[in-house]
Amino acid sequence: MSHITKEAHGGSLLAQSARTKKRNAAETRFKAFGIAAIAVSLLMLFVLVTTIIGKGWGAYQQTFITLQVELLEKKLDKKGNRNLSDIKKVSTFGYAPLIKSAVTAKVEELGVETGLKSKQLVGLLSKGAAAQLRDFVINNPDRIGDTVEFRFLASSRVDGYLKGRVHRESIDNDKNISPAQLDLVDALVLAGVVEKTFNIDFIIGADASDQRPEAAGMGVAMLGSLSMMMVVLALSLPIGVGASIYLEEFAPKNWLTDIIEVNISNLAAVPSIVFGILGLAVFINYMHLPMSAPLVGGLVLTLMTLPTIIISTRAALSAVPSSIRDAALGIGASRMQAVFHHVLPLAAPGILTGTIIGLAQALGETAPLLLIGMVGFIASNAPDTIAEGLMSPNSAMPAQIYEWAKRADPAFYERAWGGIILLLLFLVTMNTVAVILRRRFERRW
Amino acid sequence: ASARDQVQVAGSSTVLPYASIVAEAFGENFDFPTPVVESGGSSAGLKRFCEGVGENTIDVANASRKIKDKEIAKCAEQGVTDIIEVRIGYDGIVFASDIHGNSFEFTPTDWFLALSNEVLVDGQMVANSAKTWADVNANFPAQSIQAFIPGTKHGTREVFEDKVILAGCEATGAFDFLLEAAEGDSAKAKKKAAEKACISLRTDGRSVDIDGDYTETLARIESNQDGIGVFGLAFYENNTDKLQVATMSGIVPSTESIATGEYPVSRPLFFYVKKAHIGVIPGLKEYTEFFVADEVAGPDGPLAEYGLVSDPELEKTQESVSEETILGGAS
Amino acid sequence: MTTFWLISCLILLSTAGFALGRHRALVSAGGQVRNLHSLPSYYGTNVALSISVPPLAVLSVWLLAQPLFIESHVAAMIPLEMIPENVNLSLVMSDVRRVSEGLDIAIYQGLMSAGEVEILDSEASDLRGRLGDLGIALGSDVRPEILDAARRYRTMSHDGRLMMTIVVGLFALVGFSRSYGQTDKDYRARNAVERGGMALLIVAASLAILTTIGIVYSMLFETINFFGLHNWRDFFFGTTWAPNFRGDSELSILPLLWGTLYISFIALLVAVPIGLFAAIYLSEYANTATRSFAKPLLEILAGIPTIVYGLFALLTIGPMLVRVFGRGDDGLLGVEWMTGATSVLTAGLVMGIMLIPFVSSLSDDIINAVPQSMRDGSLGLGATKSETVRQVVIPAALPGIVGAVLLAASRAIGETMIVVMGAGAIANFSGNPLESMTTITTRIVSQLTGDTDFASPETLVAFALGMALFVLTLGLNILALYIVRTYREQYD
Amino acid sequence: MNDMTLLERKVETQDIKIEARNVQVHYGNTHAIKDVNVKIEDKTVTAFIGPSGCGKSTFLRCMNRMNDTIQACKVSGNILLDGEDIYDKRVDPVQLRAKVGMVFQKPNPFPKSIYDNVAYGPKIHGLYNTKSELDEIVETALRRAAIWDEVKDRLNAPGTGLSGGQQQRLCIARAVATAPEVLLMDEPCSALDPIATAQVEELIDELRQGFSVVIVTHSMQQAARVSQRTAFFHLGNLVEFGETGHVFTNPQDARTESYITGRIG
Amino acid sequence: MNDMTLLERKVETQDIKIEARNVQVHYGNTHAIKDVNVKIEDKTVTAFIGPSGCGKSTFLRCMNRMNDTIQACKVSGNILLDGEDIYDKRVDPVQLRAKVGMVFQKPNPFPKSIYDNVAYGPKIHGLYNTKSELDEIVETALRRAAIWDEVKDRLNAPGTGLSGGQQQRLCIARAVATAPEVLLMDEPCSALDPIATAQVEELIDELRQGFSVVIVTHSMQQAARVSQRTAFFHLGNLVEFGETGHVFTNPQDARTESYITGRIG
Ligand SMILES: Nc1ncnc2c1ncn2[C@@H]1O[C@H](COP(=O)(O)OP(=O)(O)OP(=O)(O)O)[C@@H](O)[C@H]1O
Ligand SMILES: Nc1ncnc2c1ncn2[C@@H]1O[C@H](COP(=O)(O)OP(=O)(O)OP(=O)(O)O)[C@@H](O)[C@H]1O
Ligand SMILES: [Mg+2]
Ligand SMILES: [Mg+2]
Repeated sequence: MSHITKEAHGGSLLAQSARTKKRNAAETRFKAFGIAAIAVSLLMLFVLVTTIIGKGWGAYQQTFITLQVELLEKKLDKKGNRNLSDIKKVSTFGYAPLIKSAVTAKVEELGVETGLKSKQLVGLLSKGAAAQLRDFVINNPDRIGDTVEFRFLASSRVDGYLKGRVHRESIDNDKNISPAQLDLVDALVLAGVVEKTFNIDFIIGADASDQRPEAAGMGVAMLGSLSMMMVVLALSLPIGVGASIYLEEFAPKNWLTDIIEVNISNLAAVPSIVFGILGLAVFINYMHLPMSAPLVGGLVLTLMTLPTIIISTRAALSAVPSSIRDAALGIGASRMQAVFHHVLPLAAPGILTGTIIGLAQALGETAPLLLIGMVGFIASNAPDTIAEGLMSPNSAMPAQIYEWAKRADPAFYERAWGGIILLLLFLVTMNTVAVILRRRFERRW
Repeated sequence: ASARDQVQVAGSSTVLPYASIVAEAFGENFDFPTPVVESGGSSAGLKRFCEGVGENTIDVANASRKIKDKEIAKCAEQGVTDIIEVRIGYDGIVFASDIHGNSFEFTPTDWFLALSNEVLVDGQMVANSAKTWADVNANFPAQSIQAFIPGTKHGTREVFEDKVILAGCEATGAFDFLLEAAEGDSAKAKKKAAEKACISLRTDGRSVDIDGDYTETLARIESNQDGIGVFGLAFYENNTDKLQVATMSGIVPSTESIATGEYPVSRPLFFYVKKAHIGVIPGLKEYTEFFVADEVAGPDGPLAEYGLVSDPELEKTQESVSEETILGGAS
Repeated sequence: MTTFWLISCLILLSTAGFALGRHRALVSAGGQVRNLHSLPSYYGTNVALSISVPPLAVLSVWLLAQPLFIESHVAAMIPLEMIPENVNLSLVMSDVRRVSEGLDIAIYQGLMSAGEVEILDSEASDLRGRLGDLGIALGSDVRPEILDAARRYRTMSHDGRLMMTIVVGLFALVGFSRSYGQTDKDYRARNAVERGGMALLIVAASLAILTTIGIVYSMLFETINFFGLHNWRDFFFGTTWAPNFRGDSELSILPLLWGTLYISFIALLVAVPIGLFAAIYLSEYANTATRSFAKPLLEILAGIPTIVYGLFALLTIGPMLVRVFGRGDDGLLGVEWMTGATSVLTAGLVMGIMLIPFVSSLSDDIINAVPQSMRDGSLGLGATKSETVRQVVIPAALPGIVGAVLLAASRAIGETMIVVMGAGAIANFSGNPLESMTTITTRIVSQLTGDTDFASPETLVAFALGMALFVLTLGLNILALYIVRTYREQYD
Repeated sequence: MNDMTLLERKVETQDIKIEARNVQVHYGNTHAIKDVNVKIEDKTVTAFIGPSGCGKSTFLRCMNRMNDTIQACKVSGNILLDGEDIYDKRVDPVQLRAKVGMVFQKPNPFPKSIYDNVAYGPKIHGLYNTKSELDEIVETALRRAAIWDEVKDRLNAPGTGLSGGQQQRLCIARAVATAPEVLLMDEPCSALDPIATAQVEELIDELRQGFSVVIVTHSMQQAARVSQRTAFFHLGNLVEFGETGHVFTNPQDARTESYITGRIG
Repeated sequence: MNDMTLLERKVETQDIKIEARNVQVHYGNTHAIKDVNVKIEDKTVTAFIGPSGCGKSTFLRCMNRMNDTIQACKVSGNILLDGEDIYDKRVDPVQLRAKVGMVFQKPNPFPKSIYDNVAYGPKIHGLYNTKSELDEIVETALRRAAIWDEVKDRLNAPGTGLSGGQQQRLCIARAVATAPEVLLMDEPCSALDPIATAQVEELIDELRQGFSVVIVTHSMQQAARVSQRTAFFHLGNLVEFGETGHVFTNPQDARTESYITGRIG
């Protein structure tokens, strides 16, 4: 190597040669790019998360009004025989007068001066108050005639006023609330009748109609999402990993496996709504599975998640050096054993990453749910059993958020963001398990 | 397979809020489970409605427009023949802008001149060059034109085109001019061509189609103070703190002015019931009747309170519901 | 016996079968595992599988077939005139099912005895009310014919279930005796079990094909309908996308396709470099602590609902871009290139952020899996870390990285909410990234969820778009496979 | 090296354990093994020698079908183990490899603990009944591979954290622990010091009592020391095959001679 | 082996190239190198010998800071290259490694073509101006590593598809092509046949004219043949270090003696 002389790398170690300087500059740049990439991503995450928390925090507090309601027998049980079916005949509309008088009584009792009509007084309460009363009466018919203390939800405007969302300046045209009502609210707050507390119902409750944003909760939809995620996890992980193992480790390289391979990567590019079309056509119309059921949602999302898991699992499997397989085969392990004992554990981080990303996508997806009837107003009760959770109509967290975000009352907007916080918490919980598992499997060789 | 026991509703997202209010009250007052009301648009709802008769199909389709004859035919093809049509009321469509901005008093002509692709100038159709509202109407402030109108998927778009743009087109005389110039074999074809030319809107970004919902339109106006958007009356009434409404031909939109027909831009809302499911799906009949009951859909009911323009002919609807009158006459 | 119990029994039996098979194998080998062909657990598994798999298959077929059989039988009982005109028989049958279920529950709760049910008179006993109290809501009063049918339905299902239990039990028994009989030290149990496992793997892999068939099945007919109503030339070669309620719309895929490619391209332009650099930094430079918190954090980006990204595009990024590229003299650049907040760039940027973890996390795993000896080899020659990464590690990890990028690209093509809010809804043929455009997927969603007539081309076009996109991406994937193949051949 | 000892050593083999007939191996276009016929006897140590790249490893891998895993590799001809064609469709390569164990040229321990590395074979072949039996198997194997003392305190440390020579011995221990009938060893002592080499050679000699061993080596001395038969490969051809003593002292082929005499040290 | 030749060989080195002072290396709890002091002279071949696992590779990797990549590995003490501490904060390990090249114990070709494997070093160090110059560098390096004839027709084939010994020589060629001042070779001939070994030894001798070479070997003969200085490691200690002739003929330490005399063949 006559032409290559010592000078090629000559000089002191402490002094960097010009070329080294240049290369180190490139190195620094490269590293800086990496840091910048992470910083940008984390910054975006930070901005998004702070926005979400800032906008959604309000949903976790709710305003309540405590009132004493006299359960008038002549209104609720005209015949006085406590016959349940007769009591049931009184609809929520029939309970409105009781509430009206309870509010009026309260205002009088406190001695607050207000020129409000009783209809406007009732406007401070949620429209769900009557239903709450009726429920109580039907469950406790013997209390008819008593005066019972109730904690009613305040209407969304009152709630918004206490949370600073509704201002006096901005309600000029608002027919749902008036300055006089706000004055009354101020007085009631002073009297301790109106108070803002932590809102557990938002986390465990069911959806409410457009007129009652204050009553809407995420709980049932959360169970719907949970059921779907269980289906997705139970199906897509084994199927996805199984398919990947077959394709990567066993499949003969022929046209058939080529077709499967192309198919899978193609399925990844299929818009999610198409999976909804598929779900409607195949699972509901053809297989007669129930509509709006998390089971069907889970199946559709499974199909949607599979390509993600398969692609990442295959990448992870093919990254395992073949010397590991050779070592196992060389001492008489079968290929199946080599894969399951040695290759799969080494590929586990990649598989888990695919699962994390696939499930994140499935958890946040609404479009396919639209077509199988899981988006809309599905205010069912929390299911009692797992089977019911899978089969009876339910919504899902993203669908609920999507619905709320569309609704007219701004109070729903706050709830939509509050729901997003819950969704992210759900996601983080789900991911934590996978992330911990992944860290245990990570190693370099 | 165990049997379905709740009413299953799907369709228009404009009707959804009303349907959900009814469903909620229905669930509270009856022993039947709360009906499931899905959104997804009138088209998807009716399509699923027409998928066939049976438990795995929906019972009720909400629609923000009348069912089309073609759709009825398609339904019949798949065995869905006896359909009960229920008109629940009217949806008012309003124009609103940022509350802190300028206020407007529109006429259809203004909108046509602002958004149409071509306008009539000196007996010639020329490309629309209006940049500010002042260019359209000297009474308006020189606020840059930025309209957020419903995308072509929305039923509202059709109403907007028919009752505003087309009306404006006719008022400016552009329609007659286009009719003259139109090619076509029949008068009908000519009219169609002229209408089409009238309603073709400019694509230079002054008019923005909104495919999402009113919340998106609102968000756009919040991020662009010049914007003027198209909203449903109910939505506007819930957001009066952010929006100011414009008058149309001098009329302020409200449930009253729409009910009397003074305010021109509105449309009826419907739902359709499969008669075959009545008596089989528990609660279907009750739900239908409850929906149009006075205490629900009447002028003092919760629906009107929320923003539905109550149907003056509600009584007739109630009658046809209780008698299960099907579309196309014979019961 | 309910299905649940039957399955539980099968599981119990298989567990016992496992133990028995294992034991027998060991005995046949004289207690010495080494004399066996396979490990004892394989013998056990073989027996357990033979006990459980065929009966489970029979069970599921039976469960599907029995209702069909019974229904057709019971349906024959219902007089034709009972079925109102145009009412589907299946609706009547669901009523029958509901009543029968109610009777079952009534008997189960002890409200009626089985004998009472047999003599029940529908008119006299207010069955609707009584069942209603049990939580079985009926649409109308129970007619005698329906009650008869329901009774019949009930007894038949009970008999059916009994028979099913017997048959399933028989299968389990046969499976057991066969596999147990086979169990011997020379029996190749591992091969048998692995064949079974392999069959499962193949089934898993072929699910992809089934899904594709399902997609084609669910979209093909409507697509054909669409082409019956709309000129295919306009669809494929037209230049305008302008759906219209009045019909007579121009529905061309080209501007949508252009928007799809353009927006996806910009999204990838953001996601791939950022994701890749993030992955490289995490796997090559960052210490374990940084890595173990940064990576999961980045993954949250993939889980934020797209509606948030949409609003982010609309309210933050869009106005920001307008401040830079729009507003004429008020803007930062003093140019008037952008009118509204919606543009290809807005959507692309935001979508890119969402896609970062797709690239970063997967690539990080793959890069991390490159053997350390490769890095050592390069570092030992005096390469810097970045040179090592660029020239040795990345090429070695390339197949996996390509997979990650393809996944991100796929996601970009399928995204709706961000495009709707960030890029607008107007189909536009333009090279300017500051203009609004729209994508195929968003049009599919919006035409499908709109208010147009469902039998009109304006709605059906959604299916045609879906099919076209499907075929298109299929073509692209075949191309990608081909390229990867030829490229790979140079190395292995 | 004393040539005398070689000649004197008695070759006591009888049965043919493995017979290769007209074996050809191609890697894509490379013709790596050209028409090789060879008979490996039972209870014998056979050495494969030859210049680097001549096809020793390739041929070795044919004998337990490890080449199946290399896509580009095509094998033709027959290889019989105890008279049965191992490339027959009915042959289960897994069973074959359990009988014909292998130590690879590049040490490839599993990324698991040292203990698990060795215990893996016995586990999948069911070679033990109790945990203590397994412990014993592991210990014996590690002892035989002359690495026990170095690792006995760190059996739970990962096998990949060992030095090169330790890894090599670990792989030998792993192969020995499965008790194969034939053991194929591809340069098992390349990273070992003389003492460890001697111990491994002792092991090989010990194994020969019951089994056949095929060893690839670059050290002529080692071949001469441990093997009874020697095969000399050159450019894919089997040039010479015979009793070790004869091959070394009296090579028939000029290429063999020049290779052997070209030896150093 | 003739001991005379060893004694006769003149050691013509003068400068100290590398000096290690009190070097200690820990892998977690394992104390792999214990207080080693050693001076590597310029234009000299130094051989490291010692039983497997005694720390030869570890110490070798310290000399160009390759241990930096092993998380668990902690180095203390000083190593001076031309009088400068290579563990100094200001030292750029990249520049260091360009000066102090390394051939690893396990051949680790890049999954690139053979040509690219060798051209990699010259490329990153910018050792050529034209493509033909690069071709020449590659060819020379491959020739010097005695592998040119075997690969000249398949320069574009992947380096990972070579036989074990070929890979090893490829790695030597790769290291030589970057023209380091010091070349650390960890058992560079372990997978080579005697002829190839001789060629590599020739190369080492040639390199010595300009540079220092440190070679780890298990073959006492090889150490004696190529080195001027020999260091004997045992259980992490540097037991003996001196002129090769002296170490082999007149070891000071009992352990050295027993290791050397325990040698075989
Ligand atoms: N990465 C590691 N982690 C933990 N211990 C290690 C690691 N690498 C080496 N060791 C231990 O350090 C000691 C010295 O190892 P080293 O590789 O230096 O030995 P060596 O002299 O090169 O042996 P050989 O001749 O077998 O290659 C050994 O006991 C080894 O087990
Ligand atoms: N995977 C492969 N792909 C292509 N060619 C290969 C492959 N493996 C080996 N070869 C080639 O086949 C020939 C024989 O290789 P083999 O590994 O059998 O040699 P060897 O005798 O073991 O040499 P060494 O002593 O160097 O290990 C060589 O020319 C080699 O380059
Ligand atoms: Mg070899
Ligand atoms: Mg070493």
